[in-house]
Amino acid sequence: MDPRVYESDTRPDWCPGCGDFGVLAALKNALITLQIPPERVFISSGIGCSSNLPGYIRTYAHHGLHGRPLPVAVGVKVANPNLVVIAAAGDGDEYGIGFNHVVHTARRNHDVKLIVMNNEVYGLTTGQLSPTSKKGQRTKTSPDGSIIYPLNPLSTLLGVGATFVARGFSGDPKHLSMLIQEAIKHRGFALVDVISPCVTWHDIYDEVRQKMYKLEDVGHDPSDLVAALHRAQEVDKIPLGLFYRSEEKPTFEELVSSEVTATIPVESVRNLSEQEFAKAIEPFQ
Amino acid sequence: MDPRVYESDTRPDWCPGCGDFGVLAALKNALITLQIPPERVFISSGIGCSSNLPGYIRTYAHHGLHGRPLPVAVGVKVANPNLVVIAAAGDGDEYGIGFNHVVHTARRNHDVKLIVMNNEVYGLTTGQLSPTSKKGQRTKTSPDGSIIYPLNPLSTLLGVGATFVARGFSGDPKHLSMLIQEAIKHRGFALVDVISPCVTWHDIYDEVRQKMYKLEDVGHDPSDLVAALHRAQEVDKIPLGLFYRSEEKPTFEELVSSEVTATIPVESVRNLSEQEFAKAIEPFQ
Amino acid sequence: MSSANIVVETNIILAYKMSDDESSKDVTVRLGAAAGDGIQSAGEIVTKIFSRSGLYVSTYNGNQSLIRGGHVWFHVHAGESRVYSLGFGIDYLVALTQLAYDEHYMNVNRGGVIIYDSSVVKEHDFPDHVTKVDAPLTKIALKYEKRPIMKNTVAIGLLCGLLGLDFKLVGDVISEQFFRKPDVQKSNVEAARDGYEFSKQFGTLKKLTYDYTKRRTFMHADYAFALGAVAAGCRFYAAYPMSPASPILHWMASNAKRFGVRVFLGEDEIAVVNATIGASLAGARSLCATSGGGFSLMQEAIGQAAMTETPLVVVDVMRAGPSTGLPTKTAQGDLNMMLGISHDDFPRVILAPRSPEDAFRTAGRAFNLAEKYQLPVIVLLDFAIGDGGYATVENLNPNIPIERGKIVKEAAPDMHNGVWFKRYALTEDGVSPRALPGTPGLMFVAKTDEHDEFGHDLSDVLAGLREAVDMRRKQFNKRMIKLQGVAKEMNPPDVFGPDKADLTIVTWGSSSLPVREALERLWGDGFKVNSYEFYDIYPFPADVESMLKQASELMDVEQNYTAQMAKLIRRETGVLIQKYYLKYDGEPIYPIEVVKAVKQHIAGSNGR
Amino acid sequence: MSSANIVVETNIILAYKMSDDESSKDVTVRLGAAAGDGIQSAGEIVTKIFSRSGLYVSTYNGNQSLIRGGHVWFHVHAGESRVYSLGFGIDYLVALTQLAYDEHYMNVNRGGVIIYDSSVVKEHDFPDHVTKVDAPLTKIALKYEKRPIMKNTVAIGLLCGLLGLDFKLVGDVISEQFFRKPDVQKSNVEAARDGYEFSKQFGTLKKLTYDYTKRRTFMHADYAFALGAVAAGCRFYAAYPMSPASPILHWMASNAKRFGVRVFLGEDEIAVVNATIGASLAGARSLCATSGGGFSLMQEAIGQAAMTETPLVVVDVMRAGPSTGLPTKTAQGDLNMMLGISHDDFPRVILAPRSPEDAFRTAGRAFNLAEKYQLPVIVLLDFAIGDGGYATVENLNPNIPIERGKIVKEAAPDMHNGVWFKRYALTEDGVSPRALPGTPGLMFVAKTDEHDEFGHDLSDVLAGLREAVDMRRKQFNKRMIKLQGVAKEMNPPDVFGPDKADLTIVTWGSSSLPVREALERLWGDGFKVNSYEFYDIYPFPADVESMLKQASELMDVEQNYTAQMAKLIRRETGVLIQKYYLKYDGEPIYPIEVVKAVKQHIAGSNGR
Ligand SMILES: Cc1ncc(C[n+]2csc(CCOP(=O)(O)OP(=O)(O)O)c2C)c(N)n1
Ligand SMILES: Cc1ncc(C[n+]2csc(CCOP(=O)(O)OP(=O)(O)O)c2C)c(N)n1
Ligand code: SF4
Ligand code: SF4
Ligand SMILES: [Mg+2]
Ligand SMILES: [Mg+2]
Repeated sequence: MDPRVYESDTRPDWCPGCGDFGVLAALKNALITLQIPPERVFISSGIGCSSNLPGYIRTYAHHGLHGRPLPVAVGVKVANPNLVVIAAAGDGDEYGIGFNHVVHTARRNHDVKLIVMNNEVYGLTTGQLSPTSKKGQRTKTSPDGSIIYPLNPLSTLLGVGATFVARGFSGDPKHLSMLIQEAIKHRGFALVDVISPCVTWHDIYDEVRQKMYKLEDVGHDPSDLVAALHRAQEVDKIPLGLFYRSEEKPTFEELVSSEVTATIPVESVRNLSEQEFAKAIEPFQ
Repeated sequence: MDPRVYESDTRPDWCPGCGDFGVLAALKNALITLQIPPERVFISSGIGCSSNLPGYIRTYAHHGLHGRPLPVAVGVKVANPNLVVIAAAGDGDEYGIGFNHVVHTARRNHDVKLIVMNNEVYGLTTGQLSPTSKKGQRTKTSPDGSIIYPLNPLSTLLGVGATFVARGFSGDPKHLSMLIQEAIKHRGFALVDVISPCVTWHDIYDEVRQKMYKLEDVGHDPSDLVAALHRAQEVDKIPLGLFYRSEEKPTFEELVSSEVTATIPVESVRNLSEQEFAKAIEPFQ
Repeated sequence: MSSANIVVETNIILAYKMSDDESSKDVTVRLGAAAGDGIQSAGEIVTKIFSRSGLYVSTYNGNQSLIRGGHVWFHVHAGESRVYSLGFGIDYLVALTQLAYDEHYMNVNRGGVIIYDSSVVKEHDFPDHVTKVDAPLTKIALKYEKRPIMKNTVAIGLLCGLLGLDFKLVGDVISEQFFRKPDVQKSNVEAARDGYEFSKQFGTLKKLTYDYTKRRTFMHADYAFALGAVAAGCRFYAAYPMSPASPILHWMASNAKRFGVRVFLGEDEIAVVNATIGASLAGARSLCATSGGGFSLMQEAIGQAAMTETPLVVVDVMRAGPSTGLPTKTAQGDLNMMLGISHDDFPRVILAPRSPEDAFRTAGRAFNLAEKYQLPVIVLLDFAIGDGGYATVENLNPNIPIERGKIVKEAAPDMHNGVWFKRYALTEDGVSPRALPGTPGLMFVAKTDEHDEFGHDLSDVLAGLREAVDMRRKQFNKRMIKLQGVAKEMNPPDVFGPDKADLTIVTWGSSSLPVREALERLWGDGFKVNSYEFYDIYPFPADVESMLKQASELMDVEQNYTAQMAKLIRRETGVLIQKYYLKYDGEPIYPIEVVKAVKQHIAGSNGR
Repeated sequence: MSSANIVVETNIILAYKMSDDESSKDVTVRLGAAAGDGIQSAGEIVTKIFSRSGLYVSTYNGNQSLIRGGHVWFHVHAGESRVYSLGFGIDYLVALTQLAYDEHYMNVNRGGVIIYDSSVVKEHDFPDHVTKVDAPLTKIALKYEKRPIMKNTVAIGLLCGLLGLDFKLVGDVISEQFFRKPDVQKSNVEAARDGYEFSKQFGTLKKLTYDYTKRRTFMHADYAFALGAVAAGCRFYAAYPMSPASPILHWMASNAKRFGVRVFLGEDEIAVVNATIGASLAGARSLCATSGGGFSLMQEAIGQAAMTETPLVVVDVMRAGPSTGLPTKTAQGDLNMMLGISHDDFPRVILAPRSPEDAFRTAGRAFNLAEKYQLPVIVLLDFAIGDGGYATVENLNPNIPIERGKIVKEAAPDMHNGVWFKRYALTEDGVSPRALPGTPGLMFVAKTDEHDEFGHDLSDVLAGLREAVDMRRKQFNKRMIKLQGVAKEMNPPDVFGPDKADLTIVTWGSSSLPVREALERLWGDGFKVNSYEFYDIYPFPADVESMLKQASELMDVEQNYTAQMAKLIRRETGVLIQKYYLKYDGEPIYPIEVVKAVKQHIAGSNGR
């Protein structure tokens, strides 16, 4: 496959150095590596710096509302299970206003992949506290340092029973591409939390580089839920890699398709036949 | 205290045998046992059979919108920390449409107590699937049995880092009252999930009675998070009692009050003095 | 007419005795009991019996938001020719509880009948010229069951006996209704027969002529809309339960397999509408439904669909608000919301079917409009015709024309080299061809930010630059111009009654039905009145102004406090309606109320 | 006027040369650069310098939704007497980038000045009769810093020199602005001085008369509203960040401690508004703010506040939509949404301050109305006067009267025996006394279901029973009747200009300001025109109809596509406005556009 098929003529408007460049690169790389043609990819994003991503990679996409990438993605996937459906958005989008969708999409095990560009801040709205902002973090909304405990999305999603939980770093696009590939190959919902620093409002590149390590380097077993939880709750160090994966649960789309007469494709629109119709109104007589 | 102070002249309109009667009784008992005068209690509920509770116990209360008991409760508590603020609602309210509020209220450790009357069904709207409905459960929305995995609110909240997580049973109001008392005494957010069967749409009394056991009877240590998680994930048995408690984190209200000049009571409304005002407009000159 | 000033004191006008014409071609039955007594099921049995006797029906469900206790009632209006609404008064009252007697006895017509069991219900103030049928309903029921749950079956038998209906049909319908409970199937039929036998002691009471060869179809607008949607190719349905929209969900869930509908139960209404938009983008004809409170939550996403130009059909089955309000009661209070959905201006279509039949037809139209013009279409139903009222439907035509609008199936050859698809191409009619994901070479971003023809942002680096400002204006115009196309498809109100009249009632949606019955009565009384029934609401149909100005005098009848339709009419045409009959207490409009309002008005006073 | 038909092709009318009167008492400055160049800060410095020179200011921030790059500009209009809007054309253009030159050079007035650095910017088509100031801005900046970030400081010095301002003041303001960065404080002052010195070589250019003893206050409406709210006793503020409402949050967060405001950052706008309602119930004067998209999410809860009769003040700082739209651009597109918030009818108040000064005054009024009438009050600001535009404010009076309405502080003695408080007592004015949680003996349930006087449900066991239906109607009336009280406090539009005129411009909110400057120009040109400035929008003020009917001819000026205010006027008064100047491209209305529209109109053609 020509690696240029994903190129867009629109240049990212991110600040120079923004972590999201790394995510974009990793995503492109993952899709090309997996040899997925671009027309089979659907990216659903929200509102935020990170959510501007769709225009920079040439696939089908929806650049929608703050917090709602997942429900749109779910609708797309349920309607057309042949598509590779990816939701890509910020920590405000997914861990703040839209987190309930994350929980329920994970619980139902929809076959969509969620990439969260987590910069611990609301980038686009000029740097206010996000749900993952650390205690003590100074922003316009916390001039004396935040008093609020951050959300731990990974341990929460493990508590939910999500079937794939990983964390990457935009500063290591190769590793991130590998995680995204695994996520796409996973049968079911996958969360790839990406530490994607905001160089303008909350530059944590150095901190991350100091604290990070790879789970695969320490022999972490991604089928061990308790170990995954412990890793997810580390604060002094930042583990990267695949925390947890389980492929036991069928996906929502598999289950719903088995329910529905698969002979009627979702995009085919046709009238009911006279017989079908007559049968349908029978109970009303 | 006269135990009748909480009596209401409005009779519950729940179906005879509904689990929610037990919750009401346990709540009254807990408040009376703790000798809290009714005017100090604020109950915030949503919409559902369970959320009709406020009118049946004479306290200050808000019977609001489906899914929103917690944000209202948080507003009340932040404004007047002297009140005992309780949110009481259904599994649809709190684990479905309103679950994001649960996650974030827990994460910020607001000092409000959440009692969820979990009947694994949408009672008031005539028995559709709720987020805690079991796979295979037959309802009007799942005529052939549900294909959807239920949410485990306890393990999720443990993943969030909630500081108090318990489960009661409306069939054992004495035990439930004890849990509610502990929740009220707890410094911070507390979830009391209550199995409160819906005798009309999904009567699970017998099943619960067969499968339940008390955590205190098996020597569970509520300070052990991993043990709590394991207990929360049991499916063959139904553990009741206090899963987890930690009092290390200060509450949001403590933190925010320390931020605000405490000498200005929230309900006192007065103008700024000339000096205060002059100082306030200085930056704009 | 400042909204602060319209305070309309309606009276509950139920007490009347007027149907003393025993030969009239219609009959009204009211069954009253407590929740949990099975009155809904009893009402359905009666409705079915009538429908299989060749009668036209229209029913109303006076239910409450509780599962057991309280007081619920079921009203059936049946006629040899078309009936529309609740009819006049009660011909047959079946009062199973004291409350049922107390609440309804005074509304029984001269020549009517009250069926009750004096072992349970104490009669008082028994109306003159009404036949008293004190029947041992409980005693008979206890013959078959330990609990007297079966007493409504006995009452049905008795009622059908008095009405002179064939017992075979009664037995058949009861058997059918209980076919899932074989243990009680037979005993219920027996109990009904006992009631039927008991009726024989009464002389001639009001009866109709029956035609057992006709088997009419009846349904409420929720089912009719769902059926119409599926018949028009609906392949995705999403919902979060909410009365009175839930029957659509239940029907879809039960029929999903058969018709290939993917049913998605969202975690909230926001997920529901966004998933519907996603499915629509993916190419499915997609639908969601809710009631007012859920719709409030959907608003942001409806603006999104308008901006991304994604076809979307949303049904709002209105109930009495505001806020939680009266969840089991009816209203037409959501029109203003639909005119002001979400922030800033965007195109939308608002349709308000008047009846189940209308709802069936509207489903296909809604999809066609949504797909042809790529915008949100809102369908307003309400409890009175939705969950709450069955009506006979005739001539449902499953061959609904399917118009999907401009869809590009294949990319031009030069589209495969790194070019984006011009999803938002500027066109004369404002509609740009769309492509379905999966099609090679036609990639685009559906964009809620203001965008150029390719769907690229105008909101960031380009914002405010002269070219971007110009494109912004063009895209805004393009979106709004689509309404001109829609407007050509909007129907003016239907005129019910004579073309010329002394008084014209302006009404919309389901309120049209009680108005029809009122008009028929008024014509009989010699009044020259007609009505304009609005069902295509927005974009406001053309030529309405001249219709309104031709009318001698106008009176607005609708079910909300501020006369929302009248305000829209004034906004769009300048015509000020000065007479109103507004009802906002949650109860259905009774035809007699409209009759009285018209008579009072014609007598010179204000009919409110 | 069907909404489908209003398609207004506005032109971007920026290119004009008219201010060739060098002695005019005002001046306009436009600074243009890329995001990240510090143009906002430079604009603030210039604004401050003018304000401390005794001038009145009005500014506009032509920014973009991005952090670095693109093109952003800052416009300052300053005058010896009151200025309202952007003024006419550009007297001084500072073009730091090529794009800044390209976008703005053609709008520089005759007699104006273009400051640029030819080492960075290539001039072309240089306008006649404009002074060319090619200055080595970059070179000077590089003297002090390795990156040329300081070049706008140099430009400010240069600009102030040309304007004949005292350098001491310039230096002071720059020092202040950089007081948090002591390392660059001194060098910035030096750089400015170099620019100032460079200016000396140019002859007399347009200057004003300065009064350095006056230190005027300037702020935008977001800050002014926040300040007014706190001055009126606001004790709780909740928000979720959203441009252009975020400055309210930032100000509150920075000032929370000092003024005892509890600031709550919600997980979404639904949490925000519900928490605000909770805090209000608990007795705090409570506020939240957002922009259109966030407001869409708040709608359900606003219906709730109306139903529970909980005081609530919500600010919507409007931006250009629909949907995500143009987040950094201005519009007045949310009026329709406010007229139709959520489902079914409930009382609400809509206020639309015209300026920061107005916003300050409105804050106290909004709380008073919300508490006196126990209902939601919506305040509409917009980007143009909110986040986007500073203006001089005078005579802010912190002694805002505080009217909390009916609050019961103590229970009657008989209230302590198991009785609920009659929270929803039926009263003549519709307002029932409320009690604050914590007060012994006054317990009640704030109820979104329809309820009786005690707040008990009418929606379940009682629904549909005659007494309950009656109480439902009474409670509905009670809620709506409150609007009659509010209506008495609503102000009719202010008339700007002569009482009698050949043409009256109807406008509202912030659009009033460019209209004022247009009118002043038109008067100078001999036109007899005035304007009606609406700021109390709903309940619609009384007597407007007669005002409108007195006007010779009406022209509507507002910033949305469908002429929402004109539609409201027609809905409420029947008056059809037939001339429009509607702008919906996100850019502010320039006074010259209104001047042209009026002239075209008076010359006979349609001014759109
Ligand atoms: C309903 C709604 N509320 C608020 C906003 C304003 N808003 C835009 S982006 C954003 C947050 C962005 O933060 P995040 O999701 O973390 O993305 P980032 O910019 O950091 O990549 C917010 C609050 C919005 N667009 N819609
Ligand atoms: C926004 C909104 N959506 C839907 C509803 C309809 N509704 C009322 S109660 C309810 C669910 C009730 O279930 P649950 O919360 O579990 O309470 P239960 O009745 O089982 O006690 C729903 C969906 C509503 N009132 N508001
Ligand atoms: S503000 Fe932060 S998140 Fe946004 S583009 Fe710049 S660096 Fe990236
Ligand atoms: S329907 Fe179920 S939850 Fe509701 S009152 Fe009856 S038993 Fe309780
Ligand atoms: Mg972020
Ligand atoms: Mg439930």
